[in-house]
Parts: sequence; structure tokens; C-alpha cells
Amino acid sequence: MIEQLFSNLAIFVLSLLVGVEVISKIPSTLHTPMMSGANAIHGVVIAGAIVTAALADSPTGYVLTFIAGVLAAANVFGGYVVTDRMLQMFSKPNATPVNTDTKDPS
Amino acid sequence: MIEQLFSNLAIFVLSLLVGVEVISKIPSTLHTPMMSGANAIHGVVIAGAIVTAALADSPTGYVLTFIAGVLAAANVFGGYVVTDRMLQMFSKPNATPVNTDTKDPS
Amino acid sequence: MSTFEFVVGVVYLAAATLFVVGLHLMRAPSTARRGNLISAGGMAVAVITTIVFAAISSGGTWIGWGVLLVGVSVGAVFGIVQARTVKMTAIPQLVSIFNAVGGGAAAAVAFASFVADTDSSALSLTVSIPIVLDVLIGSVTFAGSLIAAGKLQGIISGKPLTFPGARILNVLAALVAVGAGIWALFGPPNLTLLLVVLIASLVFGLLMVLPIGGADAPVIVSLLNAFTGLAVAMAGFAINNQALIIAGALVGAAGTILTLQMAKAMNRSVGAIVLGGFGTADSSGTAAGSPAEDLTNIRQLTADDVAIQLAYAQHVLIVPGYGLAAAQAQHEVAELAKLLISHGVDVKYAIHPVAGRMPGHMNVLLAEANVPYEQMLQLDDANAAFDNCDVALVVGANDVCNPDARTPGNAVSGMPILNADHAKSVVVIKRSMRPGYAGISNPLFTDPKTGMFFADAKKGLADITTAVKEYVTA
Amino acid sequence: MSTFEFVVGVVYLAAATLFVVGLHLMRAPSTARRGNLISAGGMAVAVITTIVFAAISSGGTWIGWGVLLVGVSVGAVFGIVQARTVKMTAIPQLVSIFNAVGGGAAAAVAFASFVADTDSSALSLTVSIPIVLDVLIGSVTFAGSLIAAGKLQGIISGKPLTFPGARILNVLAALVAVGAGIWALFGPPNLTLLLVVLIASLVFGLLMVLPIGGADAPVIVSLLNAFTGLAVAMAGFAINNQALIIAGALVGAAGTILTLQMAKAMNRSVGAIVLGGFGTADSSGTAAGSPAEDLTNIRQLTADDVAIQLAYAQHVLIVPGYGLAAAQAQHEVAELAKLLISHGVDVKYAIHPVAGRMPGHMNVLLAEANVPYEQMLQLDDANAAFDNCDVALVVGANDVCNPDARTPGNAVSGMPILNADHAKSVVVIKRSMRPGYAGISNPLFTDPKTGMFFADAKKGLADITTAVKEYVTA
Ligand SMILES: NC(=O)c1ccc[n+]([C@@H]2O[C@H](COP(=O)([O-])OP(=O)(O)OC[C@H]3O[C@@H](n4cnc5c(N)ncnc54)[C@H](OP(=O)(O)O)[C@@H]3O)[C@@H](O)[C@H]2O)c1
Ligand SMILES: NC(=O)c1ccc[n+]([C@@H]2O[C@H](COP(=O)([O-])OP(=O)(O)OC[C@H]3O[C@@H](n4cnc5c(N)ncnc54)[C@H](OP(=O)(O)O)[C@@H]3O)[C@@H](O)[C@H]2O)c1
Repeated sequence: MIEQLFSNLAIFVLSLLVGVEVISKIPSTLHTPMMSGANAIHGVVIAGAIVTAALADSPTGYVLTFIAGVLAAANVFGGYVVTDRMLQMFSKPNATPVNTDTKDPS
Repeated sequence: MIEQLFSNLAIFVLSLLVGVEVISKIPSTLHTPMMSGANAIHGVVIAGAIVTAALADSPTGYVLTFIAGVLAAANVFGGYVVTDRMLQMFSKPNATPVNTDTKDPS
Repeated sequence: MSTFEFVVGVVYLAAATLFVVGLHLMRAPSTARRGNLISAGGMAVAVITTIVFAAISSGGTWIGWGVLLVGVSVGAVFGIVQARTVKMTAIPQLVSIFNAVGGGAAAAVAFASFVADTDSSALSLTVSIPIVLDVLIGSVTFAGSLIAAGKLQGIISGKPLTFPGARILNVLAALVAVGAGIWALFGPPNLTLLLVVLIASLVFGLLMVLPIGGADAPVIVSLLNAFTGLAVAMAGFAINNQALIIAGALVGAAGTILTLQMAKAMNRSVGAIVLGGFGTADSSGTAAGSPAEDLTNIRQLTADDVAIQLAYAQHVLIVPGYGLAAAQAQHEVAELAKLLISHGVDVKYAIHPVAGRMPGHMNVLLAEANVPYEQMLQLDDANAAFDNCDVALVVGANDVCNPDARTPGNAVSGMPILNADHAKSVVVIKRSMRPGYAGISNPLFTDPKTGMFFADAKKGLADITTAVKEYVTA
Repeated sequence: MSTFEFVVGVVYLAAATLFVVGLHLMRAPSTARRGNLISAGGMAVAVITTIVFAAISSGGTWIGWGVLLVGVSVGAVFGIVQARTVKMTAIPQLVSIFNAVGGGAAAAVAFASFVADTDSSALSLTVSIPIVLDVLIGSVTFAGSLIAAGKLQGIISGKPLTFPGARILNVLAALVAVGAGIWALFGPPNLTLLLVVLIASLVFGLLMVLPIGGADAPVIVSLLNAFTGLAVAMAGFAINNQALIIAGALVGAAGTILTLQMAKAMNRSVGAIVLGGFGTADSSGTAAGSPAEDLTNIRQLTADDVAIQLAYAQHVLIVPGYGLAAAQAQHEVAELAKLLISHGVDVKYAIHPVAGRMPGHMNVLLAEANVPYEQMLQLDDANAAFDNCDVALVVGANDVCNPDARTPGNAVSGMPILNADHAKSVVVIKRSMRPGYAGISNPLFTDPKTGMFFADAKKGLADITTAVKEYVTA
């Protein structure tokens, strides 16, 4: 039990550090797509909904599964689609409005 | 056993990610101090030497403890001192030869 | 931990790596889209792995899986339809809604794991603490995000809403939530207590966001994004799922940093924003209590006047704002600029980072109209250019060029602005004298060197283009 | 895992966070020093925690602790004395030596844990794999780093050293190391096999670095730095210590990225460097087989000639190189520049990123001589300035302004260079016609517009300064 807790805690702390470092100074032009992209990632809660479904065996469980399923799916599907739609506009050839360290746009 | 392995593996992978992200584009001016600073950090192997000392109970063990102690101590003490000596030159008021996102130099 | 669980954990680590790579690539415009796709790939890996794992290790009932399938389908359709049809101006409220549902889902997962565990006499603290925290944070972000979305959409007034005792009620809600939470940790599992935590947290989330001004809503959306991430991480602790822990923590930290950066770009402190009070209604939605139109002191122009002024000018700077977006006039403005350039006028765009209703809004729109990158000047370059500019053409912008920002004590004080008032002359295209987002009047419009051309941005620009054409061919 | 072990793990996480914060701050010159101190703080936390933990949980013998104390004292004194007394030009070799000892320590730890575990009949793979990997990587980096240090110091020739069959021997060593390693994994613990791994890896490390040109040595040092990090992480797996795993992985990844960036700045690919072949001896150390001095085609100048040319000039660009560092002439060059500036000449420094013997070397030296930041032009700005420059004063630089870099097929091909040959006239201060690091001749020196002033940089600059003073006061 305590092994598991330490393991999860270490994972949590190190992921926090990764999160801080991966968002270094970004141009304000990209703030909205970036926010939306991060938003889509927390849609991973759908994995939680799946686990909930597998454990459910009572009416309460089913109701909660349904709620979790609807909400999580809206987050994950909507999040990725809307982010992609937004970024499409940025990836047009003349639409690189900031001169950051852009990788090759292949 | 396998819990521990997973825990350590997860810690390893996430630390790799942190390492990659923390070194984002840095000015070539700072390449040497940065290398030296990272060098000092792997001096943490001195913690390994300490564990070795606590476990040693045979002549071989003592010899290995001695070797590990000498080498690790040279790395960690030398590494931090030389990095500091180098960076001292950079932190003089007129010695900020790159205009990166410098935090306040208080 | 079985070997199977070990493999699942390793696959989760791979998925997490894809999330990180995706976020990394999202830093630069040219790779951002690819980054989002990679992140989506990581999500697919995580989801498929979880399905296989849950089916094999727990089994579950047919009803459970059926309910999930129906639920996910409904949610997916809702999400995709919304994402596909949303207007670009309404993106922040949609992101906010996705925050809300994410937080809600995390709370539901915690509840479910609590219900499933109540068979056992007492939960260990390592499970009950994350469950309580998850319900708490998830509910706050659920309620708060819905309110923020409502404010951005104009359903709820963008004015800071307060009433006597609101602050006290808020503190009370927080105390109840935390108190019931701590109580729930000790003693036997008690669903009622968890419901109390839920309701108190919802009330707290509601009261937290209501007093926040509409102009600050995007920062709050970003902050609640970080909260949802934390809630998801807590859900991961509760059900011992590493994918949730990693992704949640990642978003929690990244969202926090992003919030700080956004607040800095809008010259607000996060603390001051959360404590509320700044900003007011969006005049464009409901024609809120805006000052009666007082047209004395105002020089009105016609399309012909503007056309002559522009054709004579050497250096023109266009200042686009929310009105350009609202009128969908990006193509018209690009056409006018092209026409002027082809007649030797030097035309550039002066882009404010928070012009419009989302950060980088104007860049998105002008990119859509194929305006070349070199013509878009960001804040500092633009302000250098105004000193040498003959005509500043303000199209549906207001707050971003309000000189009152330079004096303290009003709703835009301290915001870095575009110095349109430094140009030799100014032309403003908007429909009326109504204020912009911040709800305050703009002395630029009554400046003697300013001429107002009252029109819808789309129509007004088209008229000017026609007039310029006549003028230069005549 | 006991509660005590849990607490130790949490403290290790805190130490790791300090390492990350420290590295983060090291990105910018103004915060770099603070970053290093914070990182050192993390180290102190990790070390103290480990001492308490090891003493309480394992106990150990008095001999063991005594031996450790003596060892650590010896190592610490050696490290600190070296760090304090090393010349700034010799930093890369010292870093390389610290790499070597780090890798050696990691290998020793693995050996010790292997010896302690041989009581048990067979090691589990989760322990034996990291032990073998640790010995392998640690030994490679130990031998390789010592060779790299020797090359940088000039003890071992900087020329790529090869002999017939070297490549085959290298492959053989690798095969033996890996083969013995795999054998050691299965079957009962066998110290002899591990010794075979050790020796074969040492041979491999030696043969890997010997053929690498001296000019590429700094990149190799950085790469071996990353290797040491990985070896330390493996040691962490072997003894189940999270501080070692985290810090090792951190350095492994950061070192790899840094290596790629350094190679890019020097226009080399890491693959090509490791496969060896580029670069040659450092002429300044041993007067290696350099071309006989052929002074036909060369225009020689005296200090007076140079002084007159400088005093008449409007724009002067100073190109400092390794010779400036070797002669410790940074103060003299700063004085000359100040004198010229006070007489109305526009003087700037053109700084090449790899001028000297370490990246950023010239910036460090000139900063030491209090040259203001605005006067130091980095590569691109400097090259723009050469087109409008009357005199390019090259002080102890060679490869960094070798126009042959623009044509393929020689040791500096493809390296971005300073276009000193674009200046109206060029003055070069060096002691002879001997080549620089890359060991090739420089056509700039025989260019008709170039004048050579043969002198030690420190003395030559002082003479010029005296001459300029006489000339301007006369
Ligand atoms: N970018 C962000 O991240 C963000 C997010 C939320 C809030 N904000 C806030 O929004 C504001 C942005 O400033 P802004 O100058 O772009 O916009 P603004 O201050 O909101 O002003 C927009 C102006 O456009 C006019 N307008 C509306 N519809 C129009 C149409 N169809 N044709 C012509 N004009 C029209 C309106 O006047 P009429 O009604 O008289 O036409 C209004 O005064 C700032 O206060 C900022 O803090 C920004
Ligand atoms: N910065 C790095 O990271 C790094 C690291 C390793 C290698 N390198 C390599 O080092 C080279 C750097 O180029 P560089 O132009 O700075 O140096 P360089 O090409 O090595 O040339 C230095 C010149 O300085 C002269 N010199 C030596 N001592 C002198 C003294 N006391 N007074 C006056 N002149 C003196 C030497 O000629 P005389 O003997 O005739 O005086 C020599 O030709 C590049 O090839 C680079 O790739 C760079």
C-alpha cells in the first residue's frame, strides 16, 4: 500500500515538474490554442470513466458511470477537435505570426 | 518487487522528460557552465557511495567503498565549486552577454 | 502488481510521453497542429489500454459497459458538434464548458470509487483523501467554469456580480466543504457527508467566479483548467491509475504557468482577478446600460471622407478589434489594405495581444484572410510605428487603444495599449458610441484629430474600398 | 517499504525538485549562479538524508564508515583544489575528469552491490540488469573521459589516433563487453564475468575517444556527461535509491540535449564526431609538426604601422581567439579599445561562439576585463558589421575566421565563420604562421589586404597601445 502511494506521489511530483518546464515562455498568440490543448489532455479522465464502468454493479454505480461517460467524452472529443480546428488556421503557410524557434513545418 | 521496478521505471522515464524540457534552447555562451552544472548533479552518486559504506563488511567491500568515496566526492565537490567559479564571471553586472528571458538578478 | 498491470503501467508511461511531446510542439505555430495530433495519439493509447485492462481485470457487467457506451456516445456527439460549429469568437466559453465537464467527470469517478469501496468498513487515508479532494476541486471547477462560460457568452452579466454578504457566504461554503471533507476522512464511509462536500463546493465555485469581471474571464478559464487537471490527478490516486495522475498533474502545472503568463500579458495579477471586482459588461451582446449617445464634440465622417484621407496618406496603421471579429470583416479589411498598398500607401496592422475575445484572436482572423505575417506588427513595434503614422484606422477596437489606460483608477488602468492617439490623425469605424468590453468611455473618440465613421465594420470597410477605387481611378 | 523509507523517498523528491529549479535558473546568465547554489542545496539534502537513512537502516561497520570518510575527504580535497586552481582555459578537461570519476564511482557502487548480493543464490533480473549496464556505461565513460581530458590538455595528441585494425578491435571489445554482460545476467552471480565486462568496456571507451579530433572534444565531454548520468541512474536501480535514479536520468537527458545543441553550434553532427576523423593537433601546446614558416607572400607590420592604421580608422572590429586567452591579454585588448573609443573610433568585438577552447569562452574573458555587453557582437551581427569595417583586428584567432570554411573538403568546412575578410583591411596579431586548433593553414593571412604583426598577444597589444598614445598626442 505504502509502496503504491510513494510510487504515485513520485509520479505526481515529477509530472508537475514536466508540466512546468514544458510550458516555457510561449507567445501570447498561442495562449488560447495552448489552453485548449491542455484542456483536451485532462479529458484522460475518460479512462477513469472506463474503470468506473468495469466496477459498477449497482444502480448508483450505473448512474455515476453514465454521468462520468457523458462528461468525460464531451471533454476529450470536443477538446481535441476544437483545438485542431483552431490550429489549422495557424498552420497555413503565411500564418506564422511569431518568430519563435519554429521547427520545420513538414 | 515488481511494484518497486515499476515505480523506479516511472521515476526514470519522467525524470528523462524533465531533463529534456528543462534544457530548452540556451545561448551558446552558457554551454560550458551548463555542462559543468549538470556534471555536478551526477555527483549525487556520492549517495550511492554512502549506501555502499553502510553495506560493506568484507575487504572487497571496503576497497570498493573507498574507491566510490574518493571518486564521487571529487565529482560532487569539484563540480559545484568549478561551476560556481565560472558563473561568478557571468553574474557581474556588465557580463550578461545574451538577452534571454533573464529573471530579476537580485 | 501483476506482470499485466506492469505492462499497462509502461504503456501509460508511453502515452504520457506523447502528451509531453505534443505540448512541447504546441509552443510554435508551425508545429502546433502536429503536436495536438500527437497528444491525441497518446490519448488513444491510454484509452484503449484502459479498456483492455478494465475488461480483463475487473470484468464488469453488461449493463455497466452498455451504460458507458451510451454515455460516451452522447458526450462525444455533443463535444464534436459543439467543437465543429462553434464560432471562433466563442472558443473561450467552449473551452470553459469542456473544463466544467472534465471537472464533473473527475468528481463522478471519485464518487463511484467511493460507492464501490463502501463495502469495506473503513477506507484507508491514501484513498479517502484523494477522493475528498477530487470531489472538492472537481465541483468547484464544474460550477465555476459554467459561470465563466455564461459570462463569456453574455448569458450571465459580465459585470462583477456581488450582493451583501456574498463574501461571508463564500467563506462559509468553503468552511463547510472543508469541514465535511475532513469529517468524511475519519469514521466509516458516509455518502451523505460526501454529498455535503459536493454541494458546498458547487456553491463555493459559483460564488468564486460570479464577482469576476467578464474581461478577466479568459484568465479564470485557464486557472480552472489547471484545477480540472488537479482533480483528474486526484481521481488517478483514488483509483490507482497512473495515466490520470500523470496527465492531470501535467495539465495542472502547465495550466498554472499558462495562467500566470496570460495574466501578465493582460497586466493583471491572478490574485487580484480571483478576488474579483474588475471589468464589466460586454456591450455588444445585450445593449447593456451604455451611456446615451451624445454626439456633441464628435467629428463624423462619411466613407468618402475616409477614402480621401487614406489615399492621401503615406503610412497607415490599421487597429483591428473585437468589432472586426463580430462583423466577420477580416476579408474586407484585407482587401482595403491590398488596394491601398497597390497604390503606394504603406499599410500595416497594429495587433494588440488581447484585442478581441481571446489571446491572439486578431492573428487568427487576419491569417484566415491571408494577410502576410510581415504586415502584422505586435505591440511594441506597432507603438514605435504610430509616431510616424498619418492615419490610424481603428476598426471595431476600443479598449485596446483607450488612452485612459495610462491614468490610474479605471477599468483598463495599467493595461499596455496601442498608442493610436500618437498618429497624426485617427479614423474610427464602429456602429455607435457604445463602450467596449471594459464598459468605459474612450477619450480617443472625442479627440479633435479623430473622425468617427459610424457603420458596421463589414459594410463600412466595403464602402470605403469602393470610394477609394473611385477616387484613385477618377 | 516502511514509513521511514517513505519519508526518505519524499525528501529525495524535494531534492530532485531543487535540482530541476537549479538547472532551470542556469538558462540565463543573470540567474545562473543562484541556480547552481540551489542545485548544491538539493545535493546537501540528498546526501544528509542518505547518511541518516543508511546509518539507521543498515547500520554498517566502523571500518566501512571510516573508509568512506577518508575516501570522501581525499576526493573532496582533490576536487576542490582542482576546481579552485584550474585556469579558465582548462575547464573542459577538468569537467571531463569529473565525468570520469563520476562514471567510475557509479561502476564501483554497482560492483559493491553485486558483491554484497552474491550471498544469495541468484540475483533477480531487475537488479542484475542495472548492475551490468552500470558497469558497462560507467567504464566506457571513465576511460573515454580520461582520454578526452588528455586530448584537451595536450598530453595525448589531439590528432585523431588510429592504427590498423583499431575499428575491428573496437567492435570486438563491444561484443565481449555485451556478451559477458548477458552471460552474467543468467547463471549464478559471477564476479569474474563482471570484471570481464569492466575491462572490455574500458578498452571500448578508450578506442571510442582516441580517434576523435581534439576540436570535437568538448562535444564528446558533453556526451560522456550524459553517459555518466545514465550510469548513475542505473546505480540507483541497482541499490533502489530514487535520488540516484532521478538525478541520473535528469543529467542523462539534459546532457544529451545539450550535446546536440553544442554540436549544432559547431556545425558538426554527433554521429560524425563519434565515428571520428575530424580535427587535428593543437599547435599551441606542443609545437606539433606545423608547416615550416614560409614568409613569402606575407606583409609584415610593426606596432607603429598597426597603431597608425587603427587611429585613422572609423570602424574597427576586434576578433578575439584562443591566442588572446592563452596570452591572458583580455585586459590589454580592453585598454586598447577604450583608448581608441576615447579618440572617436567606433570599436566593437566580433565574438564567435566557439572561439577559444570552450563555448562562450571569449564572453567570459571579456566580461572579466569589464568590456560592456553592447560592444560584444555575436556571430550574425558581427558579420553584418564587417562589410562596413575599416580594420578587422584579429587577436590570436585563426580557425574562426578561416575563409576555407566556405569551401568543402577541409577540417573546418561548413563551420559558420566570422567574415573578417570582408573588412577593408585586416591586421592579425599572432606569434608565427603556425595553424590553430584545426591544424590547417588560413588563406586570410596571405590575402593582400592583410598585414601580419608577429607577437605574443599581450605584449603586441601593449606595444600598439603605446604607439597609438604617442601618435594621437604627437
Ligand atoms: N483577447 C482576450 O484574451 C480577451 C478576452 C476577454 C476580454 N478581453 C477584453 O476585450 C477587450 C478587447 O478590446 P477591443 O478593443 O478589441 O474590443 P472592445 O474594447 O470590446 O471594443 C469593441 C468595439 O467594437 C465595436 N463593434 C462591435 N460590433 C461591431 C460591428 N459589427 N462593427 C463595427 N464595430 C463593432 C463596439 O462598438 P459599437 O457597439 O459602437 O459598434 C465596441 O466598442 C479588452 O478590454 C480585453 O481586456 C480580451
Ligand atoms: N570554443 C570551443 O568550444 C572549442 C573547443 C575546442 C576546440 N575548439 C576549436 O578551437 C578553434 C577556435 O578557433 P580560434 O580562432 O579561437 O583559435 P585557433 O584557431 O585555435 O587559433 C589560435 C591562434 O592563436 C595563436 N596564439 C596562440 N598563442 C598565442 C599567444 N600567446 N599570442 C598570440 N597568438 C597566440 C596561434 O598562432 P601562433 O601559434 O602562431 O601564435 C593560433 O593560430 C576552432 O577550431 C574550434 O572548433 C573550440
